[in-house]
Amino acid sequence: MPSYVIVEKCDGCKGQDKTACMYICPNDLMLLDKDGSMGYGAMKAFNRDVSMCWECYNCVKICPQQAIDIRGYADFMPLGGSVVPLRGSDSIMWTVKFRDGNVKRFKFPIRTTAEGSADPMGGFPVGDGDIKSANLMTEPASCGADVLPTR
Amino acid sequence: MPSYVIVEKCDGCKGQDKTACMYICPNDLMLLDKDGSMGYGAMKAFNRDVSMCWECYNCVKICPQQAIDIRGYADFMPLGGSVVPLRGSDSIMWTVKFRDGNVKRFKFPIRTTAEGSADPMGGFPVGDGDIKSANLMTEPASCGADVLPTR
Amino acid sequence: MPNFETVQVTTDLLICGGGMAAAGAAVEAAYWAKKNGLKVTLVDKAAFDRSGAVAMGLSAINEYIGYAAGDNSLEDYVKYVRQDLMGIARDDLVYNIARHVDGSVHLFEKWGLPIWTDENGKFVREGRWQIMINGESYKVIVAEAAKNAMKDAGCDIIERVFIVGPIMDGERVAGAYGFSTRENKFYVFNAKATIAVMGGAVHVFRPRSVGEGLGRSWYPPFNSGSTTYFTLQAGAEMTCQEIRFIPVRFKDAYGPVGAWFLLFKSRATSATGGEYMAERKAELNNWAPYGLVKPIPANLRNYLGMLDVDAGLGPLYMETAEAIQKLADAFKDDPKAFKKKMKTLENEAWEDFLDMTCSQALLWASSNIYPEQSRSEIAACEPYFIGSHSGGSGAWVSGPEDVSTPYKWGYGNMTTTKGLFTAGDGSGASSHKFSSGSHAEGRFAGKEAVRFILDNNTLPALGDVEALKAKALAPLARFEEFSALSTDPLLNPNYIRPMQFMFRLQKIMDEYAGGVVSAFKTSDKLLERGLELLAMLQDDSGKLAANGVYELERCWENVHRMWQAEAHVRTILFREETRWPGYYFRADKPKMDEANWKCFVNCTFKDGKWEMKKVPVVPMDV
Amino acid sequence: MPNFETVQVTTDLLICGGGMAAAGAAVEAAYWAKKNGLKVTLVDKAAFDRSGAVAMGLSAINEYIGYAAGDNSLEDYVKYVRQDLMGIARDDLVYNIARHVDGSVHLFEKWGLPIWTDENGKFVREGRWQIMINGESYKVIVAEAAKNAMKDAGCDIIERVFIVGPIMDGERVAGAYGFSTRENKFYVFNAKATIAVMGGAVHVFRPRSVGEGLGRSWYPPFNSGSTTYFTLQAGAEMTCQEIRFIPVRFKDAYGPVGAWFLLFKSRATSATGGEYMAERKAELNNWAPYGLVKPIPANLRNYLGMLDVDAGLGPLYMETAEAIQKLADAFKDDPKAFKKKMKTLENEAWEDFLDMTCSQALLWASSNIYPEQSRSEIAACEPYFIGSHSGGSGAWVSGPEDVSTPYKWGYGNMTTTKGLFTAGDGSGASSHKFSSGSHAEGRFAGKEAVRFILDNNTLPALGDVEALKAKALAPLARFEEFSALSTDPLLNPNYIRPMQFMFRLQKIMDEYAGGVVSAFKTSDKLLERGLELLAMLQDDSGKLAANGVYELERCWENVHRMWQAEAHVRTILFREETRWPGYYFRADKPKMDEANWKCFVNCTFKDGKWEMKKVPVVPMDV
Ligand SMILES: Cc1cc2c(cc1C)N(S(=O)(=O)O)[C@@H]1C(=O)NC(=O)N=C1N2C[C@H](O)[C@H](O)[C@H](O)COP(=O)(O)OP(=O)(O)OC[C@H]1O[C@@H](n2cnc3c(N)ncnc32)[C@H](O)[C@@H]1O
Ligand SMILES: Cc1cc2c(cc1C)N(S(=O)(=O)O)[C@@H]1C(=O)NC(=O)N=C1N2C[C@H](O)[C@H](O)[C@H](O)COP(=O)(O)OP(=O)(O)OC[C@H]1O[C@@H](n2cnc3c(N)ncnc32)[C@H](O)[C@@H]1O
Ligand SMILES: Nc1ncnc2c1ncn2[C@@H]1O[C@H](COP(=O)(O)O)[C@@H](O)[C@H]1O
Ligand SMILES: Nc1ncnc2c1ncn2[C@@H]1O[C@H](COP(=O)(O)O)[C@@H](O)[C@H]1O
Ligand SMILES: Nc1ncnc2c1ncn2[C@@H]1O[C@H](COP(=O)(O)O)[C@@H](O)[C@H]1O
Ligand code: SF4
Ligand code: SF4
Ligand code: SF4
Ligand code: SF4
Ligand code: NA
Repeated sequence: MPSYVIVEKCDGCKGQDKTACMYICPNDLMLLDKDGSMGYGAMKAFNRDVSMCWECYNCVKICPQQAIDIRGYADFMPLGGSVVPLRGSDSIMWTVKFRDGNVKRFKFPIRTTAEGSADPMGGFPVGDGDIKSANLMTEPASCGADVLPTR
Repeated sequence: MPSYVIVEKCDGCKGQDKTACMYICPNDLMLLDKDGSMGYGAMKAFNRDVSMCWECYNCVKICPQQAIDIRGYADFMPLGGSVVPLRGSDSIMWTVKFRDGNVKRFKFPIRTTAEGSADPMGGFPVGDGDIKSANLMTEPASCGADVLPTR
Repeated sequence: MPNFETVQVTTDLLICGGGMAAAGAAVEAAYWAKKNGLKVTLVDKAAFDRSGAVAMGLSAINEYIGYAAGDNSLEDYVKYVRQDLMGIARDDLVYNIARHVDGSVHLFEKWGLPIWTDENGKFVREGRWQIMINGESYKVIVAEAAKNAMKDAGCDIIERVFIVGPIMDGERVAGAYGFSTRENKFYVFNAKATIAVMGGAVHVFRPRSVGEGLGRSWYPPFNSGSTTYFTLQAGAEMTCQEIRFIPVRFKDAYGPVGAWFLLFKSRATSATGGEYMAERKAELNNWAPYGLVKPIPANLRNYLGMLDVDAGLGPLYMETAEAIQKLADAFKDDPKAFKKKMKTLENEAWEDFLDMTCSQALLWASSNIYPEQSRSEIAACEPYFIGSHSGGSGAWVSGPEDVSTPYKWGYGNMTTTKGLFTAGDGSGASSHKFSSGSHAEGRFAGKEAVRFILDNNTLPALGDVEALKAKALAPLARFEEFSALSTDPLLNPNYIRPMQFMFRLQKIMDEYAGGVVSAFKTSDKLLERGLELLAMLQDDSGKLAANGVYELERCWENVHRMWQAEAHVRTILFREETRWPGYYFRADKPKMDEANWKCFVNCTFKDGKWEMKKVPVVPMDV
Repeated sequence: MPNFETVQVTTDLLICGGGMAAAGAAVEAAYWAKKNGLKVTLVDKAAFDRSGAVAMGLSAINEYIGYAAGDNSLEDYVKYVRQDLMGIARDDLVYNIARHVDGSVHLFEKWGLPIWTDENGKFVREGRWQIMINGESYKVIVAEAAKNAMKDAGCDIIERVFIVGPIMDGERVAGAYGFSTRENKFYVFNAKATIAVMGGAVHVFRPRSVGEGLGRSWYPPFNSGSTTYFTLQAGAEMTCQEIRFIPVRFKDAYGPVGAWFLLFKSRATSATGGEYMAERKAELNNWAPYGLVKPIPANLRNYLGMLDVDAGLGPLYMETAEAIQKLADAFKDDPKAFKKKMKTLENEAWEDFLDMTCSQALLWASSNIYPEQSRSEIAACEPYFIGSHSGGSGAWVSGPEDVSTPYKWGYGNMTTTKGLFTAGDGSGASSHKFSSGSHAEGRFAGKEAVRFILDNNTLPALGDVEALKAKALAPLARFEEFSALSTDPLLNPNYIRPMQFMFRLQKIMDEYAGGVVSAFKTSDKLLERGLELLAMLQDDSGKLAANGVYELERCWENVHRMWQAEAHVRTILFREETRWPGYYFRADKPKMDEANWKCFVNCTFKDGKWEMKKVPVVPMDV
């Protein structure tokens, strides 16, 4: 199944204006029960529309408390497996637990620059700066070409 | 969709031990929210598992307040039609409203004897009363035969 | 978890279920029990008045022979059913039901069921075997007679108790266990004989309907495989587990077609205008001799339509307008009579739905379909397991004592498990009993069970009741143990909830065992892969969790469905041929193989093992 | 109903959406806007960092030409795409995207995206056109560059505002309207030019998954047809609405297959062990000339597998174990190297899923599938509408000014509606752009839109904003008006809720327009009946009700899907041939008809009427 929130770990992002999981979910599924009036516990988050969850793990990756996990879609996923990410600033660690108890770990790079530092022009020289030409801002340089092809 | 309960009409069967709709539903779907703690209003009934409703109309037929109606399954039923029964002791009246506003009424008999009066033997003479014979209690008479066939 | 009181009920005869067969068993057994100082107890998970497949009513009685009046012979019925099942039928059982069924129907009439009669007072025939009724209150009336009989005999009817499974004393059934769906009570029934008549199995395959419409199955969703589970777990031999039934019905709301085909003589066409039954007639030769008889077996009627659909030539239509016009045409020169006839036909058309499938009336109304003006789509539904209608699955039961049959071990309709009887949807290889035949068979089983008790008048031992209690309530315990982990108790890694469990089962069956999405085709490889997935599901059924008794009921219903599913998959896999195209098609064995497979396939589950076997078909000499 | 404040935002360029194309448009437009003193506003219904199809990440970039380094020529790419689309492609658009795409990819690398390189520092090719990345943070990185550019240019990014539709000033687009999904605010955007880049459409057809798994579509469920709705309602001409895409993926969790086919060189087999691509090769002759080129068009690759499935010969398998063993075999004489290679391959296999479809990794783990030990099932998914991948649907846009093309009306990537641009999934007949091409095309559209503004530097009029507000919020009002009628507000005769509306739409499409349940077959008659049902659905969309803003969002998403559905059905119906078997099959016209149908089919919806037309395909001379 989709994402679920572990009661003991979620701290409602300490009452900040927007919680990390609500902020990130591309399908707008995560919700914070501020005062507990929704029945999920005060300052606890939950997935409000389970059957629309893409299992994209974005809420899982972003939660500062590691309070979110995914249990595979119940309609075809046998129980007992898990896939848990730990995302750092330049790499991500995955722990894959099999139904039979086996565990595998993987680590992959995720970016080569410092967070926030992406330079829009990528250090390429600007092109002709002509709004009427076919060259985009950093072209032809960013294409690696001397001149933008046409025909 | 399945059965729904009209707030203004349902009186929770006046607080009797079991409500008519709960009593009758063959799939155990109707429930009374006695004190309103379930969120449906105090002394109001509701269908607790809509997608398991057979639209059999038994709750509709039995409700003393005519507080239950059916809105056709939303996954294939266009809106705007309705089929409303009024079941008496010997006949039933149906009011069929079309999406285009047309209305048709039908009346059919439902039984020929007084409620509760069914005589198990149906007035047929008992058979041989022999536990070892093939004749059931009122046989061969109830079969209209002189003797139960065998081969 | 709240404390569950254990209620122990001791009785002589236990009837599990309260449908047509149970009503028959009760009315009959009450008579013999009273005579012999015995006690009968009937347990239904719902309200006896409106439980089971006839809960909504019916508009026809599909088995009425009229043999005493000479309308039809019992022998012709035996032949009809045998042909319709492509040769695989227990003639002895069919014969026995047929000889009792008229008695049930005549009793229904006395009890108050309005049966249509013609000007001579004869029942109006829909088809050769079927008669028309005003059947909105069919079940209420039949239950009433049973209740009156039970009351008169000092017997008990217990409603809203869900039967989980059998209790065994060695090879003999000792009763059943279950729980109340109204109070926190665990029930144990101790009986000298038990009749398991809890209907067929629906929602084993993925239905065509989705979301809110999921409950719109043709047969009711509350028939959830309890009889199969009960008999199988009691070690009884099962038969014809491959013969699922797929009805063709009005599309989406599944309104009945019988009256349209038989009474109104309507044609079915495919979108291109052709009548598939005529255009694809040659295909029937491939299924001789069965394909060449009349009426053409139900599965072959399905098959010809499916070939059109499979080829992309849908939708299929019931030509309702044409049929009505044709019937009214006889009066076309007399405007008043014509109008009256049209009104009568319209009434009949609508009652047919309102008596048994109200949703279809609602669908017509909601989509502005006037049957006299336009045609209406039909389609094959999803597969069902119902031994009483046109499928064959059920337990393998003993034939009647007085009839010459090789299939006989003491008491009529007793399964191969001592003291355990079944009927209706629960007994196999004896289709086409329908509501009336199920009742008649139930009566027969009721009498035979009393005879068994008189011969075996001891109370079997119950064994470890606490273990059964723990098993029955395990999903409640699981929920209680783990639900606090997640903010939304519905989403939890430690358990699966009943609805999602059902979805998982249905998806496996749909995709691997020839459901709708597979156009009813499957193969050895698909079935083998399906069994791998079912094995994981079996394991995971130990992780079902229930938030309250309502969900506990749903948990067990789905476990029951799962066992029906496995019996089905194993049997289709074992039978290496295609015999019922239109019900299912084994793509790797696309032909019928009379030389090797004109036999029953029976199976048992004992000591944790499945056993499959062939059993010869010995036809009655009719 | 709470009071909704109306927020009016005036800007020069409005970018609706925040996916790959929007990120491209933003980074580029910001540059030109700053230069020209203009303001750009980007509106996304989600968080820019993780919105759209790349939200989860990707493991490959599927369009990288490497033309400057001489890896491939632009012309070869044009030919590849044209063939893959069975001849129906806009070569001018494909050419234009191809000449810009390397620039986007090189920028990605500078921004921080890890792209695999070989020992010579060259990108590692997956296939001829594809390169491998460590793409978990792909979208974060691309969005970051756009944000930095927008910030630098004093432009705005507004997240969590849902765009409902366009605002028109006569024939020119005047902006858009929508609502916040966080506060009770109705938004009106007034702009001189608008780029609609809100992705493709998912969940128009019934997905294979059910119940809780419903969200498991291959493409994300949050791509809900907003671009189609927006462009269509703005009166723009649409093209290739019949060219849905059906990907083959690992079964159930829809893990990608590209790496397995191209990088690992795995075979796909059907259950009987045969390689369907080899065994059914002769079938390709029926689809010449397209069937005879390499690579075989995606739809034909699908089709050959589907023929096996249709015949009941499933499951299909990806022979993962065999492929891995083969690759490792080269090292079999050096145990240490062998072990290392196996580890590398295992890493690559798992990263492929973990970077873009984590569910598939979870499914393997949950069902004990070790790819190096056993094969794994694959299956065709349900249909999707995505102009950027291997489908062709989208708006009809102007070709680039400097390229010789008959399809040109002033500004590159402008639709036929003045001032309205699109790209990525939104522009049609120019498939195989994928993430990188969508970004490049977005950049191009961004620049062209600025050029348009400079030439048309007036603010169009907004018209009746209150009417738009009432329309946008109508489902909230409907809920408020009627919900008190029933004890359960979810069940009410006066309205339909968004999820059920979606189910109804999906069921129609599945059954009548050739979805999964129809084995992707349809016909004129099925489509015509489908249109009747869609017409009732259109009517009933006026009865959608939303309990709160979250459901309001879902309501509009489903209205958007419904319009995509209708455009699709009308276009398949209009095109009287079968050209893309494997995507859909018109059973009544089972053959390709080059003489009459080697053309685009375009449609518009204007003044309440649909218009369909043929447009000639004029290929580029490459
Ligand atoms: C649903 C339906 C059924 C029919 C038809 C249309 C439709 C829409 N058609 S036509 O149009 O197709 O033709 C028929 C028709 O017109 N004419 C006819 O004679 N029969 C028709 N049927 C078939 C008959 O109804 C059927 O043959 C009999 O009812 C079978 O009788 P039986 O085998 O007793 O099953 P049941 O469903 O009636 O009763 C089951 C009972 O078991 C209870 N139960 C189930 N599980 C239990 C558990 N775990 N614990 C306790 N109790 C537990 C149920 O509550 C119920 O009491
Ligand atoms: C989901 C997915 C996608 C791909 C793949 C696998 C999978 C599993 N594969 S492979 O394995 O198949 O091969 C690819 C791959 O490996 N390599 C590759 O380059 N591309 C792949 N894609 C395709 C690309 O992702 C795709 O081509 C581009 O992303 C298309 O870009 P664009 O057209 O911009 O769409 P988008 O989905 O990125 O963005 C949509 C945006 O619109 C927003 N939005 C939508 N509706 C809105 C509304 N009403 N109001 C406001 N905002 C509103 C969204 O939030 C989003 O910001
Ligand atoms: N009948 C149904 N059809 C499809 N999805 C359903 C159905 N019932 C529930 N769901 C979905 O499954 C998820 C869990 O449902 P439930 O088990 O009812 O809590 C919910 O998110 C529902 O959207
Ligand atoms: N076309 C037909 N030919 C013969 N018998 C039929 C036909 N259609 C329905 N029946 C029978 O009519 C009864 C009701 O049919 P049904 O509504 O299909 O369950 C059953 O006994 C069927 O076997
Ligand atoms: N068997 C194949 N032959 C050629 N190209 C393929 C094959 N499978 C996938 N591709 C291409 O690889 C990329 C990713 O594929 P997919 O994962 O199917 O989306 C796309 O560019 C596909 O067109
Ligand atoms: S991000 Fe984590 S801690 Fe914050 S509200 Fe969501 S689940 Fe709770
Ligand atoms: S897994 Fe993705 S779609 Fe699901 S709740 Fe988390 S962020 Fe949203
Ligand atoms: S039967 Fe009618 S009045 Fe009684 S509780 Fe149910 S809905 Fe209310
Ligand atoms: S219509 Fe029938 S199944 Fe549905 S709630 Fe009422 S009684 Fe129960
Ligand atoms: Na098919």
